[in-house]
Amino acid sequence: MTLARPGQFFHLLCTGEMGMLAPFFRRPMSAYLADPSSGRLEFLYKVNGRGTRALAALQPGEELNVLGPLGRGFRLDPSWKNIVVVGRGVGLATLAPLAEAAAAQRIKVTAILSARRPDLLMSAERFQNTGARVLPVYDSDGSSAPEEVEKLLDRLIASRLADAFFVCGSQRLLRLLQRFSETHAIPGQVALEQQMACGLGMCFCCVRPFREDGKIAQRRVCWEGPVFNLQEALA
Amino acid sequence: MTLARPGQFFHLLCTGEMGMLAPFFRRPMSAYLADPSSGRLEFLYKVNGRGTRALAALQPGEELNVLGPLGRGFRLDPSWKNIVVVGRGVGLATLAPLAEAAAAQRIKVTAILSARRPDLLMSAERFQNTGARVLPVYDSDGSSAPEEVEKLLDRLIASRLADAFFVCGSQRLLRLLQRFSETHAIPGQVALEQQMACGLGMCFCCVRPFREDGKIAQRRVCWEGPVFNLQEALA
Amino acid sequence: MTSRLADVKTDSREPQVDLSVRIGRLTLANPVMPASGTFAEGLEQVFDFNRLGAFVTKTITRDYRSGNPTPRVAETASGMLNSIGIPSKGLATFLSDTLPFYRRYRPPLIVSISAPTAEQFAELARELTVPGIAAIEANISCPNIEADGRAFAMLPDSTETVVRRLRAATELPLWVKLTPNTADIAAVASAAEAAGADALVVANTILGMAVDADTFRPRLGSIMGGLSGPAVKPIILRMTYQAARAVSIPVIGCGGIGTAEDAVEYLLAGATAVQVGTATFLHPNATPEIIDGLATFCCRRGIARIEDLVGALVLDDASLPAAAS
Amino acid sequence: MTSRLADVKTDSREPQVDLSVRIGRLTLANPVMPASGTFAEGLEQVFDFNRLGAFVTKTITRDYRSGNPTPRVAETASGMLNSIGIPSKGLATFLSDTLPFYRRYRPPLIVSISAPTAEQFAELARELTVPGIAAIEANISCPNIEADGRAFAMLPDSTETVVRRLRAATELPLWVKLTPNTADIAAVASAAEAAGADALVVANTILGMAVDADTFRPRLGSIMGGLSGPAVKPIILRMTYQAARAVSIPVIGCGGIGTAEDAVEYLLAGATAVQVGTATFLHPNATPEIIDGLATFCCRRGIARIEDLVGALVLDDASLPAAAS
Ligand SMILES: Cc1cc2nc3c(=O)[nH]c(=O)nc-3n(C[C@H](O)[C@H](O)[C@H](O)COP(=O)(O)OP(=O)(O)OC[C@H]3O[C@@H](n4cnc5c(N)ncnc54)[C@H](O)[C@@H]3O)c2cc1C
Ligand SMILES: Cc1cc2nc3c(=O)[nH]c(=O)nc-3n(C[C@H](O)[C@H](O)[C@H](O)COP(=O)(O)OP(=O)(O)OC[C@H]3O[C@@H](n4cnc5c(N)ncnc54)[C@H](O)[C@@H]3O)c2cc1C
Ligand SMILES: Cc1cc2nc3c(=O)[nH]c(=O)nc-3n(C[C@H](O)[C@H](O)[C@H](O)COP(=O)(O)O)c2cc1C
Ligand SMILES: Cc1cc2nc3c(=O)[nH]c(=O)nc-3n(C[C@H](O)[C@H](O)[C@H](O)COP(=O)(O)O)c2cc1C
Ligand code: FES
Ligand code: FES
Repeated sequence: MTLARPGQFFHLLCTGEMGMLAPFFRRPMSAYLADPSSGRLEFLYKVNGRGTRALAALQPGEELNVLGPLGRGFRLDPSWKNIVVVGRGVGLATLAPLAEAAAAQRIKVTAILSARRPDLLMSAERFQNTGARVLPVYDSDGSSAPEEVEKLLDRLIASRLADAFFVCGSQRLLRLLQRFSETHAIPGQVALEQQMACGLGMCFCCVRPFREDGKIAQRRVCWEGPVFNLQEALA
Repeated sequence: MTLARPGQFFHLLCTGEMGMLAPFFRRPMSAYLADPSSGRLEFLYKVNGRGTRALAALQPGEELNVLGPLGRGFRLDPSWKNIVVVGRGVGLATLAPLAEAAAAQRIKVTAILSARRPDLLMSAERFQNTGARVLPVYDSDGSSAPEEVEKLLDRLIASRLADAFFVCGSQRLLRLLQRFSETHAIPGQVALEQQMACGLGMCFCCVRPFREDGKIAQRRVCWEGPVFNLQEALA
Repeated sequence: MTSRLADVKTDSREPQVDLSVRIGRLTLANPVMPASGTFAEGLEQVFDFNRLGAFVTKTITRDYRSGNPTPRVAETASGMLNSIGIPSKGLATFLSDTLPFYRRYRPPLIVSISAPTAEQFAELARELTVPGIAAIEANISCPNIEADGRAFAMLPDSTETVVRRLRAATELPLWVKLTPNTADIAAVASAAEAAGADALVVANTILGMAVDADTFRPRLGSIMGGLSGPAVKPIILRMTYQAARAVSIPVIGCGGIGTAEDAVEYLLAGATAVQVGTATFLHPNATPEIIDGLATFCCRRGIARIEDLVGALVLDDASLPAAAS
Repeated sequence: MTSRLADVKTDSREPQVDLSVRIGRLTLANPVMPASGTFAEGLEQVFDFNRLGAFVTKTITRDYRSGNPTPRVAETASGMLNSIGIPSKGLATFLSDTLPFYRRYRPPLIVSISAPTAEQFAELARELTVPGIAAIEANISCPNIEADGRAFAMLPDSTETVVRRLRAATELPLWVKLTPNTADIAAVASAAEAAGADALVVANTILGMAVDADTFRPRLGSIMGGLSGPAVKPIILRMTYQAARAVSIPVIGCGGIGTAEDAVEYLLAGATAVQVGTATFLHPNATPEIIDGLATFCCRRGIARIEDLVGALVLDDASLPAAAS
């Protein structure tokens, strides 16, 4: 039994703020750690608005109503030997469990982790512990610039370390990876975000546009995703 | 400076229940103790519905938004030497500060405190500490029956211990005291309750009917009261 | 931490009371069903579908529709705005894929439909008059943003026209879902009854709007949308009461219902059954919990048949209507 | 513990920005005023009345009225129902007692009036055309429970009739307060403008109801009452937007405003000023806090004149109206 597969999410009822049925909606969060043996579930999140503020105000021992695991996570093809994981910001929370799953399947991971500054880089250690090769890139020293990341990717592809791409947390990186994926015919997956009410495919509020047989189709991030084919996503 | 005069109340914002702007209204509560020297304010309340449940859930150190003191409290005529205070249930919370104020003005207090059972009698000690003579009456032994209370009152009146009546917490006692007040031409005051939204005389939701020049007039419990002339209240 | 997904399937107890209600010639095992557009196959993970009083589908249209621009929802105080825009896979997909799915379950299937004209409404109802469909719910109430929020159900006349056409088009029980964006729900309800509706659903969402004070933009991609959730309960409960007094066909209450107590309030006000919408987004098993809660409520209050609650509001002489604030 | 009564008088800072707004020929020092019926002399204990954009009195009637039976209010999700019923001491007491009280302060006094007929409305307006009164607010919007919630402002026709009579009766600026219990706020707004209104107040309370599931009784003594508070904000904000688009006179928004951010949303949607009602019951100094908050907001965003926010909603091509759910 797994508590959640990498890329799956939980829908959190964070009605914490005093005096309001507020925030009204649940908040979607990737399972950062879901350990079936201990029953432990961890989330890594950035405090943003009311929902995440309410989460941050929770005291140890308080209850949190979570719904999940939900959605379709990352898929690892047994034929892949080496994958490249590219993430930025809290997108790394979504990708970290993937690195562990890959390691468990003896797939080698190169993780390009992007952040504004070295001190803002998240989860690098967790990637390292899986045996992944971590390539941190930063805005502060210019190493996260598209042309620099492109160089990294070129090298990885040349070294045959890129059987598949996985990306999360940055529109710019998504577009960049889509281009590489297309040019080099390397498959890929992207974990996307969209505002969610139900999280169970009922309300159709979480749609995003995708390429489908030359047309544009709306797919629900909570139900058909949050992980989608890299090529099909419209960045 | 006084923090609150006996009979005045505070309006408490008890939006405690998780996940709702609930309860929406403030809740009125008599100041059970208002000590200006220490700045200490105490409420004595019965857990009833959502508002009082939220109050009861407050942890030491948590903040409570209170508005007040509000309303017109009890008035003590300097010519009175002996007063009779009659209360039941949490009505005693409203009357206890009156006993202290009377003692400070060297007015002797007899307190008829009514309860279902001896173990449910509240604040008797506090009345005793003011030097008041406490006459507890109970449903369980029949001593709280109207005819028994009437006997007590007859005796107090005969002993000239009843220059004025003060009542709170029971419609039945209110009617009884009104009768005695009328028959014996003894003045009196009653502290009344009514649902309140604003507590400041703005919304007119807290009205109750009163006798006024042979007609019935609606008065606001929060603004013209909560303490009213015993004779004018329509029980 | 509690995962509802994990622990609710076990929560199905047999009620001691008769929870069944009649809606015209249909008898429902209990008066609780999902509201259109707030239910989908995904909920199968959460509770046993056979517990429902009925299924009500998302509104379908004849042809494929992609729906409105995002953002499609916004949070409000005790409520939500939506401008989903009735995305629909169209009739063909409904008949080939969705219908067979629901036929695996016991509860009757109510199919919600919408169309831009009375004639097309009738046509769609005709095409849906097939085995496996227990009733048609005509969503003539949906705030049509193209007409600045106007819809058939805003006026008695247009209501009567479309319901007559629908009535002539199908033998199936015909439920008509009204809009709260009308000045006179009783008149619209009477018009629908006169035109042959078997039941009324009161009501769809209330047209609303939200603005982002940071970006100066509307919070919804299509500016306005429908308000639902606990915030609207007092309004829709009032309309349910007014509609139920005006007609003799059953009224199904729908607006802000999230607990058994909410459902009881609607029944007392005159609803024969209730639909649960937004609550399911926050608590996916709200519907079965309401059913359990109703059984418990009836047991505790010694009510043998839930239909005894319908319209059982107690009015005394003191509460005669007078002028309000 | 915090006692607002004790600490708010000190909280009055001078704004750096121009908060003044023009409502017809009246200029208000700022766009924030109390809503009728949610303000009284008692608030003097809480904040400095001279800070207000204007005073708006509780609706007065010509003769004494005692109001509705209790309970007169009920709590709902993020809102309240009231059926106070316009208790009024009558015109004479207003002129002799209330008017002199307000003349001690700087903000203009707007007197809200109500009457059962158009003629009596006009008569009352005439009698109130006296020094010290800056404008009349005609409450033609109050849910009249005798007519099952109907009121003048429910239809354009009756609105036009009563506003014309009022216009002929007084030289004073005439504000007309609309009801949200209408199907077409834009049409009613246009009718009021055509008949000579100087400004519109959008809106009064929404007719609602609450039932006590324990006692099976309505929670209000008069069964139905008006819903107000945060719950109604999305609905009234939408109506403000629709009304402001339909007319060229100023629209004053009123519904669920409790914070400066709420006020900004109304201004962006087209309101020139706002009224604060229910929020004052929960936080007596909500109004001065909103004024302070607006000044802070404008400073932070580099807005020199608050009137620049009026109708400044940003719409892009993607947010063109389309069909809603
Ligand atoms: C599948 C999925 C997984 C996610 N995993 C993570 C994670 O592991 N760590 C993390 O920090 N964040 C994650 N997010 C983003 C997270 O959901 C938002 O940060 C959060 O909803 C913001 O809520 P708020 O109340 O703080 O912000 P507000 O701005 O107050 O939210 C207002 C509304 O917008 C929605 N919203 C705002 N930002 C986002 C967003 N980026 N994505 C979706 N909805 C949004 C909110 O849910 C809410 O409905 C994930 C999003 C999705 C869809
Ligand atoms: C001036 C005044 C002083 C009071 N002093 C005390 C006191 O010292 N100790 C104490 O225990 N109680 C006191 N009460 C009663 C107290 O206000 C109610 O018990 C309380 O409001 C109940 O709230 P709830 O949410 O628990 O009940 P709910 O039943 O959920 O309340 C629903 C609504 O009814 C109102 N309500 C219910 N009961 C009463 C009541 N008896 N009086 C007024 N409104 C009511 C609530 O305020 C609320 O608006 C006083 C009431 C007034 C008017
Ligand atoms: C996201 C969403 C989608 C909806 N879609 C439909 C729909 O397709 N057809 C319809 O008749 N009503 C639709 N509704 C309205 C609901 O069926 C219901 O009438 C309304 O939400 C009020 O009930 P509630 O307060 O319980 O949600 C939708 C509501 C929501 C929130
Ligand atoms: C208790 C109460 C009394 C009211 N009395 C009046 C009134 O006398 N005249 C009037 O025009 N509106 C009256 N209203 C309506 C308010 O002025 C306002 O239009 C409404 O409450 C919506 O604003 P809010 O959500 O800020 O409260 C009253 C509202 C409440 C809650
Ligand atoms: S969040 Fe409801 S369909 Fe995705
Ligand atoms: S509670 Fe508002 S007037 Fe008394």
